[in-house]
Amino acid sequence: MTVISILGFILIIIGLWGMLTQKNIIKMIIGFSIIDTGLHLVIVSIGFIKGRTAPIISKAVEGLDTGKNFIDPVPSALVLTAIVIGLAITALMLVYAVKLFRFKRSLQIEDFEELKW
Amino acid sequence: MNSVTLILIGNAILSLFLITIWGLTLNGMVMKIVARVHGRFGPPVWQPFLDIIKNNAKRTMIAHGTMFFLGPVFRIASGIGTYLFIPAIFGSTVFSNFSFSGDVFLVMYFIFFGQLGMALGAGESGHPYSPIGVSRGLAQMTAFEVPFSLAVISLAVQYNTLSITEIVAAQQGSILNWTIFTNPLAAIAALIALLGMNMHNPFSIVIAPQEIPIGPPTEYHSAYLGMLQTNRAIFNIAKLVLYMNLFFGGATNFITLILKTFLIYIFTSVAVGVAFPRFRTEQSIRFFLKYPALIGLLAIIIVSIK
Amino acid sequence: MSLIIIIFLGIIMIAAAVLALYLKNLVAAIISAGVISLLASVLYLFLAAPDVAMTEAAIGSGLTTIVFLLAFNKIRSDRED
Amino acid sequence: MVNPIYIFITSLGAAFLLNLFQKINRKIADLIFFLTLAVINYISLFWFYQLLQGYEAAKIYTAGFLPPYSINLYLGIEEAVFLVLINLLGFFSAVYLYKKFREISIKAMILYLVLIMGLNGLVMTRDLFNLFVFLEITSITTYALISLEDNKYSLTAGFKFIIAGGLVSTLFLIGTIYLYRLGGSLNLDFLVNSGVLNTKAGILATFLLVFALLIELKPFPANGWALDVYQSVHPGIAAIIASASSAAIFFVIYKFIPLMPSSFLPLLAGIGGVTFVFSNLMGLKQTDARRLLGYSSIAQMGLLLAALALIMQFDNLQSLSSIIVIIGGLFINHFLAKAGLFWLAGIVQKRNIRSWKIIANNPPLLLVFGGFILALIGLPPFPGFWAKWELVMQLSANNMMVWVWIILAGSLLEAVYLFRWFGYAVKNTEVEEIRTEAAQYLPVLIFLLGLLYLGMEGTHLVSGADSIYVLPVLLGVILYVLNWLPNKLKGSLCLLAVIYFSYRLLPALQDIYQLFGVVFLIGSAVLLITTFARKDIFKGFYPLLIIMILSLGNLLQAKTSLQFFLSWEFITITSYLLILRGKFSLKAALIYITFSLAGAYLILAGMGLAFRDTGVVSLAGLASIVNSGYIYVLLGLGFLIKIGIVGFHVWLPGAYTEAEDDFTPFLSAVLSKMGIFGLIMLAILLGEPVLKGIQLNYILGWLGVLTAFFGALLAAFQEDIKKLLAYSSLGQLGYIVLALAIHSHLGWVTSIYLTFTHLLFKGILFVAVAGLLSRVKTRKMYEMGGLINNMPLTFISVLIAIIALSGVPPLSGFGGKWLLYSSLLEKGWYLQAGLAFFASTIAFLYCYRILHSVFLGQPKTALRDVKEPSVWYIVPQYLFLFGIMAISMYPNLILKPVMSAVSTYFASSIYWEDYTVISSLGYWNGNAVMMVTMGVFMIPLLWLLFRIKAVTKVKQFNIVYAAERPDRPETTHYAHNFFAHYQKALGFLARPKVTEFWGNIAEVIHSVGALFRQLYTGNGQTYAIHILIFLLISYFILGVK
Amino acid sequence: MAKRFITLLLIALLAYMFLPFIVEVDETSQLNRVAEKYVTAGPLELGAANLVTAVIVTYRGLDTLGEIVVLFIAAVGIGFLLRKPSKKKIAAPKRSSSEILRTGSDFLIPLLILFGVYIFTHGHLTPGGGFQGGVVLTSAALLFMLSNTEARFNKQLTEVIESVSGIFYLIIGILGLILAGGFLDSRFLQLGEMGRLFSAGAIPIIYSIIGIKVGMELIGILEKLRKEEI
Repeated sequence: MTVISILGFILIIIGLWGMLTQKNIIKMIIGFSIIDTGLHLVIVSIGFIKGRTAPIISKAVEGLDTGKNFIDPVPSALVLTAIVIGLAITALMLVYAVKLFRFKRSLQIEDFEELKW
Repeated sequence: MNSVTLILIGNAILSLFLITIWGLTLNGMVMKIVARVHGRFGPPVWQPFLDIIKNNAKRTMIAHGTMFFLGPVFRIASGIGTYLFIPAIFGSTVFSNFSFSGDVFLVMYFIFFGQLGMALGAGESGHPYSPIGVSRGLAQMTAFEVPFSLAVISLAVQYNTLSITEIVAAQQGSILNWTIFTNPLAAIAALIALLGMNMHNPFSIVIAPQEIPIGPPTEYHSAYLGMLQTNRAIFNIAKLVLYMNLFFGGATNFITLILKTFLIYIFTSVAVGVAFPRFRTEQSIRFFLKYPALIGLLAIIIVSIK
Repeated sequence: MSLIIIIFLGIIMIAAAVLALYLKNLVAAIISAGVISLLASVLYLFLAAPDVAMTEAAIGSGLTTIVFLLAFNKIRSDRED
Repeated sequence: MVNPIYIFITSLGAAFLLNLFQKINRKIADLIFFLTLAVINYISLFWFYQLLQGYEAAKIYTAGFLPPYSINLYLGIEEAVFLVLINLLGFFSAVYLYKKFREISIKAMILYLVLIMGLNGLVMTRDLFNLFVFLEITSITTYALISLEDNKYSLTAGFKFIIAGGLVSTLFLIGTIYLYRLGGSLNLDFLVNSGVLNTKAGILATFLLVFALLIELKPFPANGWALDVYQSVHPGIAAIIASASSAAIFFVIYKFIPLMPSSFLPLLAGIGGVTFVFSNLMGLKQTDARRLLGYSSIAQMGLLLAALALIMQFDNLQSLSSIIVIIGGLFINHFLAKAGLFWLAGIVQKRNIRSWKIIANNPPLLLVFGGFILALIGLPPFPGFWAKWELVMQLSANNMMVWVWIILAGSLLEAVYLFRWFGYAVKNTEVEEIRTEAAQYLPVLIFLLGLLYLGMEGTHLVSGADSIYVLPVLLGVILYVLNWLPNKLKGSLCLLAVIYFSYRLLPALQDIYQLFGVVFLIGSAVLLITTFARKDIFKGFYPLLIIMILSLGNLLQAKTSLQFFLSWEFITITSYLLILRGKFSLKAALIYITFSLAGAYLILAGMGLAFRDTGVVSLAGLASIVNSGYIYVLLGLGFLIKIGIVGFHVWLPGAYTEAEDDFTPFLSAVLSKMGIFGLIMLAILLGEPVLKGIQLNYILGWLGVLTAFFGALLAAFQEDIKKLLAYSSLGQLGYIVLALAIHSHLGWVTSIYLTFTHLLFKGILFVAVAGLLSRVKTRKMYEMGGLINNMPLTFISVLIAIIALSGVPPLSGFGGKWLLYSSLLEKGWYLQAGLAFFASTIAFLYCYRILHSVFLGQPKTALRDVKEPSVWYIVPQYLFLFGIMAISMYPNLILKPVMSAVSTYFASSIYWEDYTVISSLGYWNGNAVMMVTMGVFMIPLLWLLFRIKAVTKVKQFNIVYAAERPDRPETTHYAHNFFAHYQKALGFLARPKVTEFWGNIAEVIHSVGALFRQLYTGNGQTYAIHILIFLLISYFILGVK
Repeated sequence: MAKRFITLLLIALLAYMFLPFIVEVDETSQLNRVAEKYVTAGPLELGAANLVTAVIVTYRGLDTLGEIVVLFIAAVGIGFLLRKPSKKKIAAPKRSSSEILRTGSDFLIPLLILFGVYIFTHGHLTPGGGFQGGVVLTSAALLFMLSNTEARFNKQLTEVIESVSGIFYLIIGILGLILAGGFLDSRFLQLGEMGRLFSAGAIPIIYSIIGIKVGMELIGILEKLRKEEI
């Protein structure tokens, strides 16, 4: 469904905007998770075929040609993996935020510029 | 040693002897003339002879070391050598000296032999005025050698040879064949250089008698000084003979030689030397590197275009 | 019909996203971000992907929000010390 | 057959087990850890070996379905190479990190194992999404391992890394999913010809994929985060990131090449090139060792990327072995050297590169450090050298000269900062010790040995190479091992080796080559005697020296341009290292190596052009080139820089002056002739080339005479005796070049004659100065004086050498002058002759100055009791002196062989009559001149000797001083600023304009580097914006339609 | 402000760059080759009713293993990052949880665990599977944490379960390699009758292991975030 992929891209853009402009590290991470959500929407929307159902064999689809009635299961499978990985990364980023806060008592990204040039 | 060599050596000694006499006389004459121009009476013409005899007869000498001792030797060896490498009289066996050893470049470089040796001797004397004089002399030398070398190159191009004998040969026949007429620019450049070479005014800063008493040879006396004075005669005449050969058609007999060298010397020491005040070192360097050098360059360019 | 619902949800999601970025209160921002995921899981149902919907609801909106809150809590407790 | 899938199974199993064992038994856990690494090494090595034997590549289908239905892995020879390297690094890095791991947490080991596994996965997988998963595995483990050093620096860097990584994975995933949508598969092999590239969206998807990976390779300017990471993480981890991770990502990009549209390749090459040049540019100002390594890593990966992208664009690739040499060489070189250097950085523990001087206390470490630096710069005998050579050759053959310049420029910049760093390390002034543990040192050493071994192997792969360099290096190693021998014995061995080598080599050489052989080898042999006087035992001295001398010989017997260049580089490196030994030679050595390398790169480029035109690397092939002007200019300029021609002479005085006193003679008397040899060889092969209507030899002639002039002039104004002689050398070389440029029989005779005489008198002078300085602890001439009585032997040899140098008859120098003017006039170069004459008169100024200021005049109180230097200084002087006297008396001793050698190439224009040599213009009888001079010298001398009884020897200070008599002799020595008036008159010509010019260039380059590195603000968000900009610019440059 | 403007511009350009994905890529109406095969042959080959599960567990099993590894290393990594406790002593929770929560959770936790187990054991039949089930297990644990703020999980136990299940996963993978077509091939067990709990080869077993492992890993992450090791 194109609408949903557009929505996905809009979320990606908004998330990116947040990640690039928010000074607070937590907000940056929120931006990142918005990107993730948008990305997942895009991926799933790729696999959708209008008028078809989830690729689960049940009474309802018995006897029908599965090849003509199911949506693509691959994007769904990929997104499952992506969601879990996204969680792992988000968790790690948050732990980094915790650690960084301990060193500097700050969550402002500009306060972490000792290394440069 | 075979007879050819012995004859060569005999001839050279004869030639050298004659030229020494003439050189000393010339010095005496010029001293007299300069004095007269200055309005002084001046020493007798044979004064150089007396000086040499007196100095060599002195009973004691002081030596500051080996190089000091050898300095005058270098100097006079260079004077004699320079002369001996020049064919003094065109066509004469006696006066052709050892000119078979090398060409005009040999002569030009052999002049340095004595200057370097003398400078070393003077250096060892430990007298600060000596190196000051040497420093000035060397500096000035680099400058006046420029127009001179340019002139020589111009000549080499003009005559297509470096052999002095052949250069002289090419000038025979008419007075108009002399280089001074066929290649006047080269001659002018070289003659200006000669002023520096002779260290007469305005280029006498090297020996500046009032400031650094006669410069490099300050510490020399008695037999050393005698040797230096002898050299002054021989070396002087060697240069004059070289000029005569290069620019004034050479000489076919001893009389011409005497005449020509006398006239060239008079020109440099009297006509110019008396009339100008002394240059400082850097002034004389700049002087030589400007117009004389330019004239020398022009001489080369004109010759090579021909 | 479903298109209207989708667009409606989409607008809410975008609004939630903007809120998540610009709310001063971090907890509210975090929850706002969770709402996006939650609504996304509804959208997955429209896309015939119930597996994804479940996962997104459980992990994307549930666990992620909790992790955010825990981490934030940690920072807050560090700050108070 | 072990299924490669066991790499994953073992590492994961071990990771889970370690998690289980962490509380139970640490020892077992450690054992499991190393065992696992060993097993995956075994598997990859096993496959590597099998594949080398020609076995079929391993295709692994997981889940039992064929691709594209399931994820498949592939293990071919290329994969195997990368796996072996990654796993070896994994193992040794683990050894290196073990102590740290033990200290901190077993979790680090788990993460580490999974990281290595992830890298293996990246290399092997053929599935896009699987690639993404492995990418995330490696990223997450890296993020976590970054905190191995738990400080705010590493964590800030880590966070920046995570931001970049997040962007990368987003882009990658978008690309992947759209490729799946458009290509109908996630499998790389099935996507290749699926028609995805027919649509803009497909190209865009591919673009996103490739560029996401590219960002992981840290291209300029999207790499700020990477630098911070390199700077702050534990060096063991940095080694993994810089080498193993980069390698894996690089391989992934390589895998993707078939998928890319052809328009990507130039862009990738461009990005690689820009990264290479700019990273090196910015590295110039860097003082933090680890960040410096970061810049270098990034640059190297850029180079690798550029090389790969360029090679893929070649229409006619010579052979597979070229690809292996170029990519393999560059890659392995970077891989091993960078890992080694990061490890070293961990051992040394110092951040600032200036503080690395402590490494000098630890010779093995210093040796290793030097090895890695050389390898990284791409100098022989390391693989990078072959790679750069082959790359330049192939680029030239494919008419990509711009790329040759880009790569050479970048390499030069890199060399500058690496050598600067190395310089700091060599200069030891501190006593602080470095704590080394075998576990840390061993991996470093093994990697260096690996580099050396692979470098040797490279010899077989590159066309035109052979093991010509092995003998010198071998002898060097032997001498290094024999370091415990007494100094004189080592020196004697060295001398024997040189003599034996000459005995074997010289008869095999032809005409001019043979003459240069005599200069190089016999000259060196004589100079070697000087080194017997050494007291301090510096380990590397004789090894380096023997490599240098024998390489000089190799230069002569080189048949291919590669052999020539190889020997050339060996000489450059060894001489640099020897110069660096000087006490204050840091800056001078750096300038020396910079100019030398620039020259070498010009030569390399020229040889590349020659290869393009001839298709062969044989030197003789050069002769067949029709339009050889460009080649002549490039090679010629390279040689001239080595000579120190005016304009490029700024390295020369410093290097000569600051090198150790007994090494300077080699530099001046022997090494300076290699440039001359190069020029002659060039002239033999190319004749008199014309470029755009300009006679190049004419320019060469003017360059020569200007060098002679400025060399002499500058020498006259020096107070430092070595600097004076250095400038004097420069001037003399100018004459040699001038004569060479005449390109006639007489000209070449002159040139070679001057080469010989210069060897003799400069040998004497520099050895004498070395002896002098061994007694007098100053180089300032005005601080000496009156030493004639203290060291008469030295004085005599210096005197003779000076007379020979100045060209005053009767000594051999005059022969050179006479030949020079004769040939110049014969050629019609009158103005050059005039200027040469002027220069030679100026030479008198400094000639006198040396003799007077040092040996004559009033002695200094402090130096009253100095003695004649050690006999080892005297012997070589007198050997040379004997040579001077012999050829002064009998010039035909040398002139005859020179003339006959030259007549191979030109019809003779001079002939002999007894002892008289006669040219078309003049004549010269050296023997007669000598006789006459001796005669006229003897007569007055005898007279004076006759009067000797009247002579009283007095003290030096006993002088006739008018009116004002100074009370101390030392104030009476007129020596300081001896030619003040000359300075007034002509000093404006001696102003260091050229030095200023190069100084300004260096400064501009440094400040440009400093300007660009302002990009790296340290803000993680800014870095993310850089990534975005990079992506967008790349995309719009690509102009997808 | 300038920086914001530039960022805005860049993001706008990025959006423009993404445009072809929206404009050129229309909705498909048919499955591609790979999906076609999964949908048509999948049920026969693997015997799983839920084809997404079939793809996740078997066809793309390596990805799933990787995913498990990602969670595993995230858990380990978080533990590694937080290895040094905060300098301040860990503040005791200010108040214990309410009575209602505690009683409610005592009732809910067993139900949640049961529900989680159901989800992952029926992954091959109904929507959901190991991940979802694992998360449900985690939520049970979370509830426990909320109601018993003082209590700490037996860390050893979760870790042992996690590791052992990981190793089991690998063993099953190897069994696939040895007994069936390749690593992680689920067909080394009988496919059975579609729709039954014990069908679809090893898929339910694998998914259960995944469920347990994911649950333990997530609990580990939450626990580490909640309280640090000392």
